[in-house]
Amino acid sequence: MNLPVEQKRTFLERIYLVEIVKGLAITLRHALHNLFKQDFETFEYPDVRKEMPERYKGAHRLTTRPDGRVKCVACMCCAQVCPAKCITIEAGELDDDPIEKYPVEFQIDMLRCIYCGFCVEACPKDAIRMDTGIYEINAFTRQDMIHDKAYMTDLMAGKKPLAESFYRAHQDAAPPGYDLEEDRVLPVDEPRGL
Amino acid sequence: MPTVKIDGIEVEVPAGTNMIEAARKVGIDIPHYCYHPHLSIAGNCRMCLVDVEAGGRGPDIACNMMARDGLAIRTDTPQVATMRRATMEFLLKNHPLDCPICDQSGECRLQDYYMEYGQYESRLSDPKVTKHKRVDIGDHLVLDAERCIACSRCVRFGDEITGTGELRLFNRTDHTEIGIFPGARIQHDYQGNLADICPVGAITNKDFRFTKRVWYLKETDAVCTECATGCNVRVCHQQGQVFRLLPRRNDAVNKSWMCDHGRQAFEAITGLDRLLRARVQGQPADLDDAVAAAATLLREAGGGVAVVLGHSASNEANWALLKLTRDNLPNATVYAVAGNDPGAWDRSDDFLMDADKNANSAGIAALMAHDPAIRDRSDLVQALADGDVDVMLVLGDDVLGRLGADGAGVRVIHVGSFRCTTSDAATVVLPAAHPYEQDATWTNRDRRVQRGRRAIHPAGDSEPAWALMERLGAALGKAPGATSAAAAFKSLASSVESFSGMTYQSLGNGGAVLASPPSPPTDDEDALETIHA
Amino acid sequence: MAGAFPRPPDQGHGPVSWTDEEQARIEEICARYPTRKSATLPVLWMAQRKWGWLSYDVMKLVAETLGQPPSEVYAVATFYTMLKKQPTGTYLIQVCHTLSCQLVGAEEIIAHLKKKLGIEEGETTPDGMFTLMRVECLASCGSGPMMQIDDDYYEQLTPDAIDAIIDGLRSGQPLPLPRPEVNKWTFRSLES
Amino acid sequence: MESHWTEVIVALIKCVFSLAFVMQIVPVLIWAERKFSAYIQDRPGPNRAHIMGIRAGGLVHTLVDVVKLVVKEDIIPDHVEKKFWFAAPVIAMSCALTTFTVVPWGDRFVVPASITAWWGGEGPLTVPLQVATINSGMLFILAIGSLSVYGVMLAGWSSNNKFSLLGGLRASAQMVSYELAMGLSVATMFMLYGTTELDKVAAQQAGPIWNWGLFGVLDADGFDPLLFVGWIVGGLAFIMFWTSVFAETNRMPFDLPEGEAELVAGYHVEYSSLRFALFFMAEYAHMIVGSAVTATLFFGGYNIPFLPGDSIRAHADTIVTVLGFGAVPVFIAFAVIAWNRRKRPFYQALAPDDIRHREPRFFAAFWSVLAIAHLGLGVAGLTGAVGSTALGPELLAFILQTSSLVIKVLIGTFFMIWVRWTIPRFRYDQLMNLGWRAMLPLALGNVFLAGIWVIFREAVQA
Repeated sequence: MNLPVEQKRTFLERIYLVEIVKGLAITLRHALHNLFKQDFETFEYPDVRKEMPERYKGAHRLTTRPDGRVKCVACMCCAQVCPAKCITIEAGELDDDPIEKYPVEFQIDMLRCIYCGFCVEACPKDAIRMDTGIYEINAFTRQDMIHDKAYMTDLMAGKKPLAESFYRAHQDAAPPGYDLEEDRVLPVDEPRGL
Repeated sequence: MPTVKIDGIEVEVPAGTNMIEAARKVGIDIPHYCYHPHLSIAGNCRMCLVDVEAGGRGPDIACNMMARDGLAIRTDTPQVATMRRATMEFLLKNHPLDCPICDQSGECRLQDYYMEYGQYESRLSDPKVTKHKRVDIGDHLVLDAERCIACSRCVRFGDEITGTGELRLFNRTDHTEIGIFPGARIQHDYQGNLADICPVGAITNKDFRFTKRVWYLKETDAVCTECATGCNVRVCHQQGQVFRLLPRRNDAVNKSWMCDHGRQAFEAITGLDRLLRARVQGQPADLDDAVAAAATLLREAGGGVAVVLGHSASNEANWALLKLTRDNLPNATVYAVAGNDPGAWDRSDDFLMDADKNANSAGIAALMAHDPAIRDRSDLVQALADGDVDVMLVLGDDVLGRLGADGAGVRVIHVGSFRCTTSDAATVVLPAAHPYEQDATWTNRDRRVQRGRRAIHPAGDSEPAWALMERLGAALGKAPGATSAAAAFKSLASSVESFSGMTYQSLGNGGAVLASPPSPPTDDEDALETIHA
Repeated sequence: MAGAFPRPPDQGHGPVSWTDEEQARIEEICARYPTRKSATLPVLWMAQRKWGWLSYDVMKLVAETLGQPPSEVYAVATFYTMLKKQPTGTYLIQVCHTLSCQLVGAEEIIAHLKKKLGIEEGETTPDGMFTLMRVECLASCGSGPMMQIDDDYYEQLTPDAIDAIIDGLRSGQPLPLPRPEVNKWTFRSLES
Repeated sequence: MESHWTEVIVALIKCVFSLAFVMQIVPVLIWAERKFSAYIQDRPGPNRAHIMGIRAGGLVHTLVDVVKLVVKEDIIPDHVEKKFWFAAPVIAMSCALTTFTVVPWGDRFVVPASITAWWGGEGPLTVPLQVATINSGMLFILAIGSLSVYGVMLAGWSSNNKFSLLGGLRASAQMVSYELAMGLSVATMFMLYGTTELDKVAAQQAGPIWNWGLFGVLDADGFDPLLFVGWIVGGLAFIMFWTSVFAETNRMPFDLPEGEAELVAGYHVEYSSLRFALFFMAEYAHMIVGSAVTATLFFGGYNIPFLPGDSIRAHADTIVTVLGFGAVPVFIAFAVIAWNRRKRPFYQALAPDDIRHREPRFFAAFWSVLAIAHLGLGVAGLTGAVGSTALGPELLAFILQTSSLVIKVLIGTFFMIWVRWTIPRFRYDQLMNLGWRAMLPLALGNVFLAGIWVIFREAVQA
């Protein structure tokens, strides 16, 4: 067992006074510098806001297809992987779409969310993202802290889907049948016999 | 019996056993799609290719390789792994990446084997072939032809089990797709099985579609009580809510199948007709108060007391009721009223759907053999007509409905799970648990005593019927004295000769046939272990 | 929920039935096989000869005749490309474009046919005479480029030969078949 | 005629003044503490609250805090010992304020006969600028200062909470320990001054700076016959006293009674709202009074070095002229700085219609007005408008001497704040070691040394 070793101190150190003055000098230097220079690293939020880095995990949003419907197909991968179990999805069925499953309701309890981003990682459809850069996630009631499908769809609705920007930059990488405008792979006309 | 060698392990199997079943016996799983133990062998998926060491030639499919002496196969060679990977790649070539919306994911053989043997790097450069998606092919089924791997299990089910043959593989080569004749629909009563046997998500069950991801579900072994067949089922539930029923393999009862009616029976658990609260004089009451009221009724009955056993209630409940009556109500007469409840499901056939919709008719018959004093339906009709009955204690069945009686002048105590004519006319109603909410046994039409396990907690104030009998007995003076379903069954087995020697342990998952038959016993040697196909 | 199994556009034939003669012929065919199911193909050929193509009504009739589920007949019909599930022109022209024919000019033949008939592949001429299709190998690799009109092979084609054949068919005076010994092995022989 | 009513009224006025004196400095201190600590820690500090766009460098926050503390719910826990629990903050606050009654903030204020005539007074009325002129002044301070431990102790005990109780225990032990060193260093100063009356103590330090108690109360010529022994005695007494003041006020590095890390908030953990505010203000009041007493004992009290009260009165006009004209360029510089602040990135980032854009203009105007006012003051001094009246010199002396004390107090409290954000908290055993094993012997030795010095000084003077 290592016992703490009593530090050897000189007499000047032992009467504290000199050391105290040294410390006071340091703090005063900082104070005076800041008093005259006023060059703090602190942002004067909310008047001056920090531009969040691109990969900052902010509030969740649901991405949409060009027709405005959410990309989410209610596969529950995010709900499954979520360590805080804060995602609730109710699945529903669409009659008029080859992608027939969609979330009737998609809720994230932001009070439980730990912003790990696993849901984004798990999503096979790129339907949920945390790229909004929104860090002010607050409300006056617990109910309001539950973000629902409508809220998360409207959030940053104008942002371009990642796939589109990526494939615009790398035309060759797009899978066969990928339609830039639709941002998904379209079914190819099936060749059939008579 | 021939002896075969699988991965160096020798095993003796009956002639005619294929290598998949033989391997299963020694704990080796040979992946397969098209093979199903209760369907003919097609051998078209090629997933079960194994190396033949001796007694054969080259790689061969295990499903169609019958046991013969000197046969030795290996499933662990690199070649087998290569074959499996190649087969998977071939099967997945046109398979859509639908897993996020596919209800099969989580119990999909494609997913499972892909994770084990898959070619993870796609070599596909051409667009996939598109086929019909989301086709309504029956009242309970949805077809997604793109997901089909053409194993033809469903085709064989239609040909061999139901004999209706609606499903076929149309077109050819990579345009092959499963389908039914345009404009037709599948209409038989065993549609759910098609969704079950489909190893991928091509055929899914409309009723279960999108309600829950399967990996959230817990499974409990139970017995269907919708008719006298007593199909073995698995109750899939989460957090006290049942989401679907699946058949459980029992070769002596239902093989791997069950009917669509039984499959939907769990909906009644939360249905509007469910009795959740005790009632006295039509008013909701505390369970203890209702039991006390029932006891008072029985004790102070002016005329005769008629106790009616329940054909749909469990063995334990019926025995508890009989014991309770004999112990506390010496003047009561015990009746058993056969027949179906009015309004009961009326379909039947010679396969699984029995015309007798009571789950425990054979159990009642056994009790009647044990206690000759139990009177039958006509005696009760007579007693009612004579006005000899003042108080009637009814377990489970809608006795008034069965007799077409209005119950005037009779004060009825009804112990049941569902609202019916009897419960409407009853002075006291005690809510009983649904079969899936309790541990209990039922005796099916083949006199097989089968055990169901509790999947979820009893809803509302309801309790298992045997427990209600305990309460009632305690209120009357002498309780039957069982503290658990197992104890109730033990009491039954020790008293009734045909049940003798049975315990919950010995029943296992396959059940056991009653001894001392009025009718010849069926072959119970193959009360099989319940490995799902 | 989507509708029933999708049905391609099909006017159908309405109620159809066999004549007694044909019925007898079918029984005769069935007698050749151990099961009636085996007669599916010959009976389908008969039906195609009689009604020109196989509508759902016809396939149902075949299924009834043979005591099979209609899906079985449909499965067989969809398996064979020779069995027509859609109405075509009077003459169905199928041009092989597989390797051997391709190397000796199948594409030129197809282009010429399109120009000659004024239609694209898969289309029928407005007068309902010809339907043009591109198909895979028809097993006449030694004598390409070739095409099949209905059941008959026309081989070693040139644009001039095509003009002659088409004009001949149009005028109602078909040219004699170039190789009768090949063309006789068709399902016509089954019926006669 | 001098009536008793006059004395009562004058005493009341003095009471109110002394109360206001302390209470006005408290919010400034709170602001200074926040802003200074922020600057020490490289952050801007409070800067959000504003009144009509004027944030005054965060001063408004203090006002907002007062409002907040007043309107917040006053939570009275069920488990507290109600009587003592209610009394504790009152005791703490009143002890802190009472101490100030014996501190003089000026030599005297002569109300001219022309004014006393208003209520029928005869001749000029000389008012000592001290609430209570008691001959045991310094002992009074020690007595009341000792009483203040009751506030903390009662709060800690009556809260019926382990944290509070531990805090209260620590506080009482700590205060008792440092009371000794404090008392001994005060005793040293008694010996040097030869009196316990603080007004006389302050008067003794008038004139040159070496008359300050810090230098050991030299003889009239400022001569130290024992070669700096007086400095040693005075300096040691000052360090002892000042350290004890830290401990008595429970400030860093002696704030063990509050020790957030282990005691949450110590003795006042159960208090909220205005009751908490009382404790909070009591701490600052303690700081102010501690600094004022230190200033009076060691730094000449209200005296301006080299400028005794009588000199002020004699040269009133000159002083006004110099101060008035001297302040003008300073205020103009302030105005320019304030005006230039509108170019800061913060104001650039604000929305154009933001109300806070008026801030630089407001302060530029404010300093300009002050500059003009002082220009007027200088002109008044030039024309001799101050010295020619009877009240003018008296007022000037009063203002300057009080300001002198205020500045000394502010320097003291500022130093306390500065220390708080520099030095970490002592461990409890270190605290006790320092009190009993270092300071107590040192203080005793200092008393001995002072005795020698006083005898020697008297011998020399005799």
